Amino acid sequence: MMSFARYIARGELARALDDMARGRVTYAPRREGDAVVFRPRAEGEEPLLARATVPPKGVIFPQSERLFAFIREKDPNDPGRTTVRLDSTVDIKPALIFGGRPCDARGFHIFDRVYLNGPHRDPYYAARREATVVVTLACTKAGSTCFCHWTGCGPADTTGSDILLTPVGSGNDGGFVAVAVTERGAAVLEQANLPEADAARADAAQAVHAATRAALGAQSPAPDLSATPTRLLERFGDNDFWRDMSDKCLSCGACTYLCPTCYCFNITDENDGGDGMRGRRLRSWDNCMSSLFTREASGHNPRMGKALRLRNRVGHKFSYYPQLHEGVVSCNGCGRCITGCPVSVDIREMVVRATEANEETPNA
Amino acid sequence: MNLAYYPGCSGLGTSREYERSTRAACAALGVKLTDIPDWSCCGSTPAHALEHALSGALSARNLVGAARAGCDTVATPCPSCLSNLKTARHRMADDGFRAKVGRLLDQPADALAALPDVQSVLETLVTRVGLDAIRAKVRQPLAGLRVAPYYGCIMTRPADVMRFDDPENPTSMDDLLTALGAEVVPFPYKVECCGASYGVTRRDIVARLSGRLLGAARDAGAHAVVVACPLCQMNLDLRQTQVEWPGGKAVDMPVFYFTQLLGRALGVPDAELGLEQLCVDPAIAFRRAAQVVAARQAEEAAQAAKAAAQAAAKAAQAKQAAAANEGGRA
Amino acid sequence: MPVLKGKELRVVGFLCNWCSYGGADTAGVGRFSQPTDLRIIRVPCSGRVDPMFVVKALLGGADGVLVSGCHPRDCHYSQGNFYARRRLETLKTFLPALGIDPDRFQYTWVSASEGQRWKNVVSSFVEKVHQLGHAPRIEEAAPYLPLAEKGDTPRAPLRPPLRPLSYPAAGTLAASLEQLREKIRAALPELDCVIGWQQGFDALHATPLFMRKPEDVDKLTWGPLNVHNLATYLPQFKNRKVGVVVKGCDSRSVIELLQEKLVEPDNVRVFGMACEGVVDMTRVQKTLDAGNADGAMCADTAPSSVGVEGDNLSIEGEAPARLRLADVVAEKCRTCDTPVPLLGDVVEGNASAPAGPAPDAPPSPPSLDALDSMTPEQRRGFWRAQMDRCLRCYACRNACPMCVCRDHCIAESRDPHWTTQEGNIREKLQFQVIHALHLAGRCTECGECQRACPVNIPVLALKQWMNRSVRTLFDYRAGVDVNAVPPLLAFAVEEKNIKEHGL
Amino acid sequence: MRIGVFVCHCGSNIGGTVDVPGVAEVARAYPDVVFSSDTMYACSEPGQAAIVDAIKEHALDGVVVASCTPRMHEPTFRRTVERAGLNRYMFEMANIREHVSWIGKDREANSNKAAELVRMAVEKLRLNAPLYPKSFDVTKRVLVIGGGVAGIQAALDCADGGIEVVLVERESTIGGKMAKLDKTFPTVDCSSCILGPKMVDVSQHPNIRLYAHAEVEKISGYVGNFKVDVRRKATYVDWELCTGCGLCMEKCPSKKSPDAFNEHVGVTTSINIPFPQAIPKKAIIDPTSCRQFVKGKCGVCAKVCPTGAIRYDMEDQVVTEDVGAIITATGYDLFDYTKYAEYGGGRYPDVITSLQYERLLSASGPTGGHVKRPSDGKEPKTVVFIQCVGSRDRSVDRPYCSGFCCMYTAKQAVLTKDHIPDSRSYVFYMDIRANGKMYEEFTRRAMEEYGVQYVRGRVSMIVPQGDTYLVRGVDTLLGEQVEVPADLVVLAVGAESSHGAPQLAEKLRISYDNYGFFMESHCKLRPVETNTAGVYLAGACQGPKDIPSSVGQGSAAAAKVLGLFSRGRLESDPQISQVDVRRCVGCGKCITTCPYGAIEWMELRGEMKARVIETVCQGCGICTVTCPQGAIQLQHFTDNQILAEVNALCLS
Repeated sequence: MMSFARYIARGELARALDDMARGRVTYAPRREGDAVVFRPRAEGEEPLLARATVPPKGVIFPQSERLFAFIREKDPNDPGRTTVRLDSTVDIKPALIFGGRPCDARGFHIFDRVYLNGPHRDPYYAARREATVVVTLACTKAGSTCFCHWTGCGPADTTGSDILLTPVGSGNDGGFVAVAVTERGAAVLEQANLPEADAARADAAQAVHAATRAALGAQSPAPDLSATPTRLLERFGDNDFWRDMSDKCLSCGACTYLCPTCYCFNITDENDGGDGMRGRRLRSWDNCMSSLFTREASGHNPRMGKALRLRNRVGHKFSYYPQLHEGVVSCNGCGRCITGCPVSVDIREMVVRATEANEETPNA
Repeated sequence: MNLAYYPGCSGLGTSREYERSTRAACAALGVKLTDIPDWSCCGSTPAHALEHALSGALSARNLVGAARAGCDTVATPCPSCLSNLKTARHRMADDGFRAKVGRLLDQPADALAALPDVQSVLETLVTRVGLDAIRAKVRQPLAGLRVAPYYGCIMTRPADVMRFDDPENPTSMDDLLTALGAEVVPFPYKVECCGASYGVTRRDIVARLSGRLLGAARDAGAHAVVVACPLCQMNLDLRQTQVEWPGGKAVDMPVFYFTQLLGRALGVPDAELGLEQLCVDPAIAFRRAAQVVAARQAEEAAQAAKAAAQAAAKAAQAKQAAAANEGGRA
Repeated sequence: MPVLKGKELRVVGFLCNWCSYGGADTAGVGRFSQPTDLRIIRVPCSGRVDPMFVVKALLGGADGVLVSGCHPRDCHYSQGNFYARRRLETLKTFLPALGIDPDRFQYTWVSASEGQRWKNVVSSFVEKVHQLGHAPRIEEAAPYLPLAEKGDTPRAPLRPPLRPLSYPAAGTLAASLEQLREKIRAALPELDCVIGWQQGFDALHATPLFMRKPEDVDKLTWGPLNVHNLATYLPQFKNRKVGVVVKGCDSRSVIELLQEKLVEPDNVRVFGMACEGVVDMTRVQKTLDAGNADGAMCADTAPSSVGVEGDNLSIEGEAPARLRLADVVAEKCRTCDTPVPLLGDVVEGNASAPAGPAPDAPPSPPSLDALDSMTPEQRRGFWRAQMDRCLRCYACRNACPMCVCRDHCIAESRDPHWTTQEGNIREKLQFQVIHALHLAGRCTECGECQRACPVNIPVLALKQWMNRSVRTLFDYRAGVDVNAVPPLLAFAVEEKNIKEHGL
Repeated sequence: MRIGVFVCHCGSNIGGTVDVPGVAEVARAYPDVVFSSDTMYACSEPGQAAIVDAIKEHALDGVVVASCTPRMHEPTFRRTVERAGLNRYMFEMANIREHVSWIGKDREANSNKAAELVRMAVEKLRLNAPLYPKSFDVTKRVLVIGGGVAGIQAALDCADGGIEVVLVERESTIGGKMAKLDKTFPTVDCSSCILGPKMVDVSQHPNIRLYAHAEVEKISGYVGNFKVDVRRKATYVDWELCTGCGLCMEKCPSKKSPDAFNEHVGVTTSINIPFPQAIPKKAIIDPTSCRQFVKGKCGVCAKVCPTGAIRYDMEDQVVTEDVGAIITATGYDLFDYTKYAEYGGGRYPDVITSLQYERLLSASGPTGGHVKRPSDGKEPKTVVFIQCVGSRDRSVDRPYCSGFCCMYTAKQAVLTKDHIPDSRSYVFYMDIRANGKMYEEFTRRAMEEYGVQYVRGRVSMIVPQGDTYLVRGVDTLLGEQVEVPADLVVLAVGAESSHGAPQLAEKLRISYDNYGFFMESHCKLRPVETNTAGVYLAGACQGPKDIPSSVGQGSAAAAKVLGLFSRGRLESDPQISQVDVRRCVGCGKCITTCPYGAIEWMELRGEMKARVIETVCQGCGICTVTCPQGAIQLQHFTDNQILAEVNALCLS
C-alpha cells in the first residue's frame, strides 16, 4: 500500500479530525470527573490528548450489547401455541476512534485473531470493527507502569491502527505527523486535505519514537520472555507460588475491564417488561477474576480461589494465547491493570517471577 | 427562658387589684415579667364564638409579639385570656388556620417556629417558682385562715387544650394556699360555674349558682373564697348582696384573688395588693382567722394550765403520800 | 404495560397480608371509593418488604410507592413492622441522595379494620403523587458534572483537618516503625501471616504485604502512602490465625467485623500505629499532573523516592514536587477522630492532638456537602454522569471490608435476580444503592470503595449520606463498639427519632 | 408453563364495573397463559368444576383466579386445584373485587387495573413452585393460663376429653372474678353455687395439674411442642401439708392485711385463705404485712399449725412443662375509677365500685351480706348507680363498651331492693345494652317490678352534703339537670385488660390491641384462635365478656385443642424460609432478627451456615430482607417472585 505522511499543525487538529470523521461518530478522550474516558466527540471540539483511564475497546466491543430481541407470538386460535421470532438487527454506525495509544490499538489486533480470524467469525464484532477507523497517538513519555516494549508492542506500534499520529515540536510550533497504516486510513486521512509532512518532520517523528523507546528501556529493560509460555505451564500446579502472587488480589474485575485485550463475555437473557412477551439476549463483558466466570451449573467451580483465577489471567495472556496465536502475547503492556488495581497487583512482577522462579529450580 | 406577661384588659379596669397584686407578688418572688410590647385584646369578646379566625388573629398577634420580644412562654392572670390564647395556639397547629390567620396579620407567625407556650400565672408560680421556694419566702403565714379555693370553670377546661392540673379536681391553688399557711377546706365546687356570663341577662341563674358556691364555702367553714379569675371575683364579691344564700343572706364572705393572699403572706404591704378595692370587707376573714388563732391559743393555754394543774396535783399527792409515809413511820 | 394515559400514574403498593391488605379489603367491602392508580403487591409482612423493592420500582418507572403494615405492636409476626419501620425510614432518608423525591415513597400502618383509614391513605398518597406528576427518570436527567472542565469531582473547598496532620521526623518514625516490626516478629510464629504494607510498583505507591517469614517484616512501611484498609482481607482467613496492621480508621473495620462475628477474636491479632493521615492518590496525581504543561500526555511518571516529614510530602525523581499533606490528604482524614487504633497492639507514636475541642457532631465531609448543595435534578444528573463510566468491575465492593458476600453478591446473581447485565445507568446505580443499603449502620466510611474505583466514581458520598441518616435516626456510629448491635438488626418499640408520617 | 386464567363476574359485584370478558380476553395474550375465560361465580360448585375441567382438558399446571380477596377464597381455590391434581401452591389470585370493582366506578380504569392485576398474578405464578408440608409429633398436653370461669371451663373440657391439662393461676385460688360475685344475671342464682362445683371438679380431676399462685415465666417452642417455665411463687405454707383448717387465720395477730379478695372492703389476716370455697383451700402468707416478715418476730401461725406447714423461708420455684397447645384465659381487671375526679377520685368513702358492692351483697363478704356504708356502717336508703365509668368514654381512653355493666347494675339494683326493701335505687345510664337471652326482660323487671329509677344521662359530679352525697347529672329524656341525694353511690366500672397482659402476649408471641386485649385471628370466623398456631383465647382476655360468653369460649378453645390433638401428627405450613447453603456466608444476621428463634447454626463441611427449623418458622420473611446475599428465601414470596410483580408494573 502506498505509504505517505501528512502534517497536522496543533491548531488544525480539531478541523482535521472533523474532516477525517465525516460521516462517522468520533470517539475521543474526555474528562469525566476524575477519569478520562472515550466519549462521542462533538464537531469542532478540541480533543484531549491525555491517555484515557479506560481503553477504547468498548467502542467496538461494548460493555453490554443486545445480540437480538426475542418476541413470543401466540397463535390467535390457540393461545397454547407460541412461536418465537428473533430480531437481530443491529444498528452499527461508522465510527472513528481518536486518541488511543498504540497499546490500545494493538488490543483490536488481539480481538481480531479471536473474533475475525478464528474458527468462528463474530458478526457483531466484525461489523463494528469494519465500520471503525482507529486513529492512534504515538507515545512521547514512559509512564511508570508502561511496559509495552516487553510484549512486542511499543510506543509507536501501528498494529491495529489505521492512522498513527506522532506529536512533534512543542507549543505553537507543535503538530502531528500523521501516517496512514492501512488503505482505509489513507482514504480517511485524504479527506482532511492536509499538507504532506516534510522530511524534517518525518525525521522528528522517528526521533520521538526512538526517544520514547529509549526511555522505556531505561525505565525497565525488557526481559526475555521467550520461555515464559512453557514456564507458566510448568508453574501451573505450584499453588504456593500462585497464593503468594494473589495474596493481595481482591478478585475484582478492574484489571480485565481496563485491559485492551481482554475479550471475554457473558450471555444473559432478560425480559423487557411491557406485555411480558418480549425479551432480549445480552452479551456483556465478563472477567476471569470473578468466581462466577467458571462456576458450573452444578455449583462446582474448577477455579475456586482467587489464586487459580489470577493464574488464569497471567497464564492466558502470556502462555495459552501465544501458544494458539503464533507466539503473540495477549498483553500490550499498557500497565492499566497495575495503575487501576486497588491494591497494585503487578502483572510484570508475576510474569518475571514465574519465568525466573523456574530458572532457579529448573527440574523441580 | 423569658417570661412574657399578658395582663388582659380587665387588669386595667375591673380587676386592677388582681393586676397589682400579681405584679407585687411576682416581684416579691423574683419572677421577672416582660410586658408584651403593644399588646392588644386577646379576642375573648363574644365574637370569638362566631369567627374563630378573627379571634385567633388577635391572640396570635399577642403571641407573635411575645416571641419577637424573645419570650418562649406567656403568662396571664386571666383565665379567659388564658383560654383564648391557648385555644388560638392550639388551632394554629393546623396549617390552614395558620394561613388564614396569617393573612389577617401584618406580622404573621413564623411558619417554622413554635408559638410561645401559654400558662396561667398560677401555673407559673406553682411550676416555675415551686411551692418549696414560695414556702421559704413566707414572712407572714396565713395562720388560722380557712379558705375555699375556687378555680372557676375554664381554667382547666377543655382538658386537652389547657393541659393543666386535674380538670375536675385541680389542687394547685390548694397546695399554694397550704404553703402560705392557710387551711384549705374541702370544697366540692372548685370548678363549677358561678354564672358570671349570665350576669346581665339572667340574674336569677347567677343568684342561684353563686349562692350555691358561697353557701358551700360557708358550710365547709371557710372564712373566705379564693379565686383566680376577674369575672368570678366580681361576680362573687360584687353580687354577694343579690345571691340566694342557702341559709339566709349575708355579706360576710370575702373573695380574694389568690395573688392578694400570696402577697400578704410574702409580706407585701396591703396597699400594693389592692385589698381596699374588695367589696366584702377582707377584714372579716382576717378577723375570723385571728379568732381561730386566739381560740386555738386559748385552748392550748387551757390545756397547758390543765396539764400544769394535773402535774401540780400529782406532785402534791406525792408529797402528801410521802408525808403520810413519813408520818406513819414517825 | 402502559399506564392509563392521562388518568393514572404508576403507583405500587406493598401491603402486609394480615393488616393492611385486610384494611384494603375492608375499604372495598365498605365501597369506599379510591383512586384507581394503586397496584397492590401482597406480602406476608411489612418486614418482608426489602427496601430494594422500593428502589427497584422507583428506578424502574414507578411514580410512587406505598408500603403499609400492621400498626406497631400489632404485627402478626410481632416484630416485622418494627424492623420494617427502621429499614423504610432509612430508605426514605436515603432517596434524596439519588435525587428521588422522598415524598414519592411513603410507608404507614393500617389495620384490617381500618377501611376508612385505608381509603384516606390511598387517596392522600395518590393525590400527592399526582401533585408531583410523572417521576423524572435518572437516565433522562441532563448530565451534571460540576467543575468537570477543571477535571475535578465536585468537592467543596478543602476543609482544614480536625487535627493538624504532622508526621514525626524520619528518625522518630523509623524508631516507632521498628517497635511495630518487633511486635510483629514476636507474634509471627503463631500466625498464618501478618498483613501490612510495603512499597509498590513505584515509590509513590504502597501495596499490601503479606508477611509470613521474619525477613518479610523488614519490608513493612509506615506513612501517608499506606492507603489500603487491610481489614478487607480478614474474613477470608476464617478459622486461621492472622495478624493485621491497622491505622486508626482501619481498626474500626476490624471492630465491625468482630461485632458481626465475621472474624473470630481469637483468630485475629491487630497491630497498629497512630496515623497522621494518608493521601488521596487521585488528588496527588492531579496535583502532579497540573504541573505537566503537555496536558498529561502520559499521566504516570515514576518518582524515585518519596519522603514525609511534618506536613510535607517530598517527591523526588524526574518530576520532583513538594506537596502539603493538608492539600492532598484523603477526605476521611480531614474529619478523622480516631487516629490511634481503637484496639490491638498499638505503638502510640506521637499522634498530634486535635486542633480544638471535639465538635458535637462529626463535621460533614466535603463530598457530602457537595451532594447536599445540589438540587434533586442536579443529583440525578450527577449520578447519571458519574455512573455512566462505571465498568461494573465491582472493585468498590471487593475493596469494601464490610462486603462479605463477595462471590454471592446479589449484584450478579440470577436468583435472586436484582440486576441485569445491561450496561445502563439504572443497573449500575442500582448496585450502588444495594451497597449503600447493605452498609447502613455497618459502614465505617473508610472510603475504600471510592479509592478502589479505577474510574474514580465518587461513590463514597452515598455511604456518607447513609451514615448521616443512620446517625440521625439511630444515634449510631459503626465500628466503635464490638458489642453493639447494628441498628438495622434491632428495633425499639418506641423509636426516639422516627416520627409517624401523616397520611 | 401452562397457565389457566379465570376471571369472575361475582354476579354484578365485579361485572358491574369491570369488563370481565375483556379482561379474560387480554389475559389470553399473557405469557404462558394457554386458557382464559370468564366465569359467573368462580367459587360456586359449577365455577370450581369448570376450573377442575379446564385443568384436565388443557393440561394446566398453574391457575390464576381473578375474583375477590385471597383472604376470603384462596383456601377454597387451593383445594380446587388440588382436586384436579395440582399442587395447591401453583395457584394465584388477583383481587379485582375489593381492590377494583368495589372502590371505583370508572369502567375503563377498572378493567385496565384488573387486567394488570391478573398480569402480576401470572408473572408471580410463573415462578411458583410446588411446596409440600412437613409433619411432626405433638405433645398432647395443654396449658391453660388463668383459672377464672373461662379457664376452668376450658380445663375441664380438655381434661374430660382425655388430655392432660396444666392450669396456671396467678392468685392463690381459682375462681376469678366470678367467685367474687354474689348472684348472676339474669337468673339471680347464686354465683358460688354454680361455680363452686366446677372449682371442686378442677381440684379433683385426675387429668388436671393446678398451679395456683403461679405465673408463666417463659414460653419457647411451637405448636405441638411448647416448653413452658412456670414460676410457683412462694406461699410460705407447704401446701402438701396444709389442710385448710383455718386455725392460723383465727390466731394470726396481724389482722389488718389488705383484703384483695374482698376488693379492699375491710381487712383480713396476714395468713389467710381468701374465702371458704377457695380451690385449692390452702393458706398463704402476705409477707408485706406479716409480722414475722415485717418485724422479724411472731411465728404464731407456725406454732398453731397442726401439720407444721408454715415455711417462712420458702422461695419461688420454677417448673418446666411440655405442652402442645396453650389456652389463654387471663380475664380482665377493673377500670381505675379514681381517674374520675368529678366522682370524688377515691376521696369519698361511700362512692364504691360495683365489685365492692358485690362483696357487700355477698353473704360470705365482709359484712355478711348486710349492705352497710363503708363510712359509717349505716344501711343506705338511697343508692345511686352510675354506669359507664371507664366505658364508652374517650376522655379516659376507654372508648369501648364493657358489655356486661348494664346487666350487673340491673342485678345489683334488684338485689338492693331485696336486701333493703324500703330503699330507692337510681341508675344513671347512657343506653341499656341488654342483648342476651332474657336480658332485656330482666332489666324491664328491675324497672317495673323493683321500681328502680332509670335516668338516661351522665352524672357530672358528686358533691358531699353532710353525710350524704348530692349526685348531679342530666336527664336527657327530660332535658333537665337532676340532682339526687344519695347515701351510697355505686360506680359500674368498666373492664380493662388484665394487668401484665401485654407482657404475656409478648411471651406468647400473640398480638394485642391498644387496650391490651389479645387479638383473635379473625374477628368473626376465628374468634378463639390467635395468629400464633397452637395458642387459643378464652374469655375476657380477648375483650370484655359476660359469664355465658366466657364459658362458651372456654369450651370453644377446648374444642380447638381437642381437634388439634385428634390428629396424630401436625403439618407445618411450607410457606417458610429456606437457606441456600451455597449462597449462605454464615454471618448470622438472620438468626439475630428472627422473632421466633426459628433459625439456628449448622455446620456444613467445617463452615457455619444458617438453617431454618421448619416447624418454628412462621413465614414472615424478615430474614429474607436481612440477608444481604439473598441466601435465605421465603418460599412462595421469594425475591424473584416479588420482583416479577414489580417488573410487570415497572420495567420499561
